[in-house]
Amino acid sequence: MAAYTLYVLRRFGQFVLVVFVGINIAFFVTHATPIDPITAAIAATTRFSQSDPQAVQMTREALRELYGLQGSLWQQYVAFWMRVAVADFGPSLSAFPTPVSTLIWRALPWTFGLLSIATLISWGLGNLLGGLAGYYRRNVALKLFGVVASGLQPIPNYVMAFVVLVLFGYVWPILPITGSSQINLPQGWTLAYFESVFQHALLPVLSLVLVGTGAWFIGMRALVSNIVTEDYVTYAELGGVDRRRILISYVMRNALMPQVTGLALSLGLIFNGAVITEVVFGYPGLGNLLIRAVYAGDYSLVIGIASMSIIAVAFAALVIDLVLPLLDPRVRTA
Amino acid sequence: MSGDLLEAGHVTKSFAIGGLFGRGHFNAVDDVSFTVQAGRPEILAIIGESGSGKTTLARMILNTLAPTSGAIRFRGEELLEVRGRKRRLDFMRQVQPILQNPYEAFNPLRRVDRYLYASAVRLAGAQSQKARDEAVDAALQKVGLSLAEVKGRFPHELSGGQLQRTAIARALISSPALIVADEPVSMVDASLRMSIVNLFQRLRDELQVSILYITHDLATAYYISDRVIIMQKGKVVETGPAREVLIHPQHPYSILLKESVLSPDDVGRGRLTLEHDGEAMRLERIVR
Amino acid sequence: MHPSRRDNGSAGEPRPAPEGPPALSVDNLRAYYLMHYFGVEREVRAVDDISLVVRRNEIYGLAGESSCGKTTFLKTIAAAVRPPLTVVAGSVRYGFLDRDIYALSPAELSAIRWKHLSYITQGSMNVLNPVRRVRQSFIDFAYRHMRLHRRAFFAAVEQHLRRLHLAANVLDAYPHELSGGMKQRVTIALATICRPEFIIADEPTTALDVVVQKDVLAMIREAQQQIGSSMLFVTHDMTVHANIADRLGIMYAGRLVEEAPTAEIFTKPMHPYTAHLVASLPRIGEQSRKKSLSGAPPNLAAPPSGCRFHPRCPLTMDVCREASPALTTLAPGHRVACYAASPLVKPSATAERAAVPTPRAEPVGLVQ
Amino acid sequence: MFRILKDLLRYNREFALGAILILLVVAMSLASFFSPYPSGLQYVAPFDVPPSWGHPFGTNSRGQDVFWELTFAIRNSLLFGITVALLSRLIALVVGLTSGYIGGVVDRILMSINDTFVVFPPFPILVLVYFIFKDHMSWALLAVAMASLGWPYDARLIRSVALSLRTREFTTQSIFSGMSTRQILIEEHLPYVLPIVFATTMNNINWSIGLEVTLSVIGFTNIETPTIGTMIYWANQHTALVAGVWWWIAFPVGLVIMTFIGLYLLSVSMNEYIDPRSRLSRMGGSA
Repeated sequence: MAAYTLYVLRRFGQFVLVVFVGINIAFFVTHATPIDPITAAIAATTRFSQSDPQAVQMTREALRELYGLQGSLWQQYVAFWMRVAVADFGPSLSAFPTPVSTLIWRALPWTFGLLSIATLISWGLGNLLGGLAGYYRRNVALKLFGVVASGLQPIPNYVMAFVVLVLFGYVWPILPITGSSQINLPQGWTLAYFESVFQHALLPVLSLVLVGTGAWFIGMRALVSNIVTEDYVTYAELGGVDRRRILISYVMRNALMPQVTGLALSLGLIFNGAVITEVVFGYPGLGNLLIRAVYAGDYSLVIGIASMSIIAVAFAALVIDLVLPLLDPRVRTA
Repeated sequence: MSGDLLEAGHVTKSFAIGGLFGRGHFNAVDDVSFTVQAGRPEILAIIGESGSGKTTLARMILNTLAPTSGAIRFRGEELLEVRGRKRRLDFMRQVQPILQNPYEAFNPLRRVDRYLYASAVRLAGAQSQKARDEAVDAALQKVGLSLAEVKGRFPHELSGGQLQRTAIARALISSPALIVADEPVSMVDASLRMSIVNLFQRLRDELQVSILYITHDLATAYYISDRVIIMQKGKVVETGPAREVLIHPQHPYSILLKESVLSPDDVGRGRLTLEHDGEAMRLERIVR
Repeated sequence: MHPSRRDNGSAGEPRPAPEGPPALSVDNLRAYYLMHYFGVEREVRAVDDISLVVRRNEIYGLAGESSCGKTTFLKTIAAAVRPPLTVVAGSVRYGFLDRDIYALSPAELSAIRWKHLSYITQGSMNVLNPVRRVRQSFIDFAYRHMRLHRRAFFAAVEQHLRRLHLAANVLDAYPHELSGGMKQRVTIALATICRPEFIIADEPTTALDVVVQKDVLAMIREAQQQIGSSMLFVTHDMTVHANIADRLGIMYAGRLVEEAPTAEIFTKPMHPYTAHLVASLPRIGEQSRKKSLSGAPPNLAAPPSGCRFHPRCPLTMDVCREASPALTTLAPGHRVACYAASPLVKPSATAERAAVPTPRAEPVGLVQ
Repeated sequence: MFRILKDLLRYNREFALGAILILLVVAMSLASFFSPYPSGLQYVAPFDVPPSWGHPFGTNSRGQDVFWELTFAIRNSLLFGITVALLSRLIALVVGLTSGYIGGVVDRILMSINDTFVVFPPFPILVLVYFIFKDHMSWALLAVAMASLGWPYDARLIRSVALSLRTREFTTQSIFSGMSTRQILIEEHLPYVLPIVFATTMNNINWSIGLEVTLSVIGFTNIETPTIGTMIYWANQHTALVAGVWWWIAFPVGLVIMTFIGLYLLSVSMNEYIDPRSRLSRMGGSA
């Protein structure tokens, strides 16, 4: 188990590196540019009204403190890290005085729910059908599915979400196309509320699954068609081992590890797809919050979401990577 | 300059091991020393099973891998000091490899003759088209081929034996003093094998080339080599004249190795019996 | 229970004549690879008209160089044919079956696998599922045939392992925890646990080190004797054949060119190709110069006319270029396909033809 | 190279279909040079005319002919995708090849950086960039930002190929034939790396066009430059679907989906073609 501890440490080091580089990017994109966010913010608020220069100056000072933009670049850098470390990005400007972190925590469960359900479905479905398609190469239904999946897979999330929205919103309006639940329904542990949440989640999940399944399906099919030529599969077939047993314990089981690794590597893209889909369907997750923050010129909120996104995705990838070795006896005992 | 063509002094190479988890070190080659004299061409066989470190040793002699400690000297010059394009080319002029798998030794997407011409130009200094053709053809003639047979061919258009002989011809273009052949016949078919092995003898006798013949096969080693080195787990366990060592091995491992070799002369004698004290050994090997 | 055999070699002592049908008889088998890649169509005649018989209780060795069709031949007799490989003609009959193996339904085929017909294969390093313990492999392969309860089944497995001098704790190991030789031993135990009538062994020792190889060969021999099965043993290594095979068939370019008791192949080879293979074997203690053969094995997509060996043969005659020689019995148990070996050898009709009955119960070779 | 294309066109249905789709898309973008209207100009055509002979794809609520506007849009989108793909290929090739050939510590450091970039979600970062630059956000800046996020997956792929090529025996043969490192990389190894680079380029163009569409539709790019994304943006601004001007949305979306599928098919068929097993069989190697 000492080896596993060492692995955990190394993998954790990678996580720290991701967070470090990510936060640095966020910092330098915002600080090392000639554009001053405060001037921009003031320009936005004073666009439509004449303002007292003194008031503007006071606002300027207040914003400077609020955004942590006092002192030298180095002091700002340290201040920035302090904020990230305690996940406190100050109050949001657009929803003043609600802290940015509160807004993020409120949105995060929606994003997490949408992303994890859609990923579980598309990963599971794609791998299951892809595995079957790789093993039963002549099955017509599976072949057909492959063609459809290949056609859907390269379409970007936004376009797919948009097409789904048009189809179910305008052409055949049977499902709610925006929000996370019926607006007037009180939140709570009621059946009606859950039903509404379920209905509202259907289209975003559907559009994510339509795009996501294809990639896993194709990857798994290719993987399985390689695995079926492995000696241990050929040998089991020669040995008359039960076909279903071969499919499950020999073929699928050995394809599992690369596909889980693939999941960890694709988390960034999956997250991307989820937030974009949220934007289309007005789903109250991080994506939507981010867009609204941009429209409202809410500096702290934008930085907070960008930073927390990086950390959240890196953390999820870390968790998957730490579970991975437990699936493989070769690394487990090595 | 000393009289040694090649001198390996206390050469050790250690590798880090461990994949996803952990790290450790093991010595692939462990304190190996030997010399090959200049002016007295010989075939020196380095014999070992998989994991004996023989291939690692070959790579260090070819200067594609640096030893962790110890030194390898070629004509008195330490290989670590062979740096820079010019000195490397000088070294390659004199030391050439023969690789294991003739089908892998040439890029399948490229014509075979390109390697011959490159050697003629870069190593043998042939400038004109005519000089190049002559140098290449001369080398091919030495291995029983001709330029006409090889020119413009892709690797898949030649047989394994032809490819291996082409590879040997390429190595000969710069008239090297030493050839390092790593398992040169293990992937060659039985009916072609002896033509390659016999060729090595001719290279030694007629072209005065010394050959390091790296192999796991004691029978061919006995057939062609003058001296042998037997390696086990990175260490040299026995060395000496081929006849002496292979007929009367002294070290327990050499004895075991020799006794394990199957012989065609045993046909019908029923010598293939199981040693029933082998059980202990099998149990021990269950878990590494 | 099958009778256990007394000797290992085939030469010298006469053995009791085999009773009943042979363990395997292959008649005029042809199997081709029919391929088209990006518009290039090719027909590779990897197995071209092979007839042979494996007797009960014997190890029949099949020798040949790379891509001479020996692995394809194994696939065909194991009914493991998959496109582009296609069986074009011929029959494969086992002693334990009343029909051609290609007449079986997939379910029937699955029912005989491992119980009657098992395999020890080339990729010894990788035939065991890396994510399953050895114990589970035994369940997957053998449990359904043994008709025992779990507990009794494992008792039987452990007893079998003990007979083959393996410790029972290998059952709890994963394949990667075993050394190469150990894996091959486990595979042998796995292949013999159901006491199959016929075992197909494809280069089972090629990937092993010298020291381990001998031990593994001895184990194969011992297991085969213990359970009294018949075996087709394929390897390119003539010295291995010398030590394990009772009879030996030599393949060249998709055809069987010679067949005889092993000792006779080594002492009195009749086909020039066999003669070369035997003569070129290096031996420790011998440094006399070995001759080499010119040329290279032919490309099976475009084999030479007539006898496929003629372009490399030192004894080529005109007839060799025109028609391929039939495999002819020239001495008891000794078949050769070479005009130079004897005037008795006649051309075989190369085109498709009615099956020529092959001698099924030849007298056992009596070799001086 | 020419023969490869011919072979692929003749014997690979996916490649042929992909090539046809992409040819159509390219023809469409080239048509922009013959447009009767200058790019982006408004009020040059009647409003909201459904598809007809005069206006095959109809006209929109900004007084533009959808067909000719689309030719500019697809041209700009393609150019953008190609720019990002080329830039990120440059990074991927440099990182992948260096890592693969040099190995050791350099490899470990580069792959560590690579694995870091792999998990970054590009969208929030690009939005952050837009948020800071706002009106200063240019086409080129966006391309650079996206290129610096779009390389790591492919760098890893190229590295693994480079790594395996380095240990191939023919590499040793080339070294000892006296070939220079540059010669070995370019003449011996590039033929193996190039098809992979081609396949990933197609995928990367897809990725960048998709992301550009996404950002544009939200309005986070320069919305005055016609691209597929900004076309949809303006259509949304004029609530085209509610107004029943479906052709304003349907044609851009249809065209961009055609592009995605076409590029994807090219990439897939190329992947199949470079599979060494099928390549060797094609060359008539041993069975």
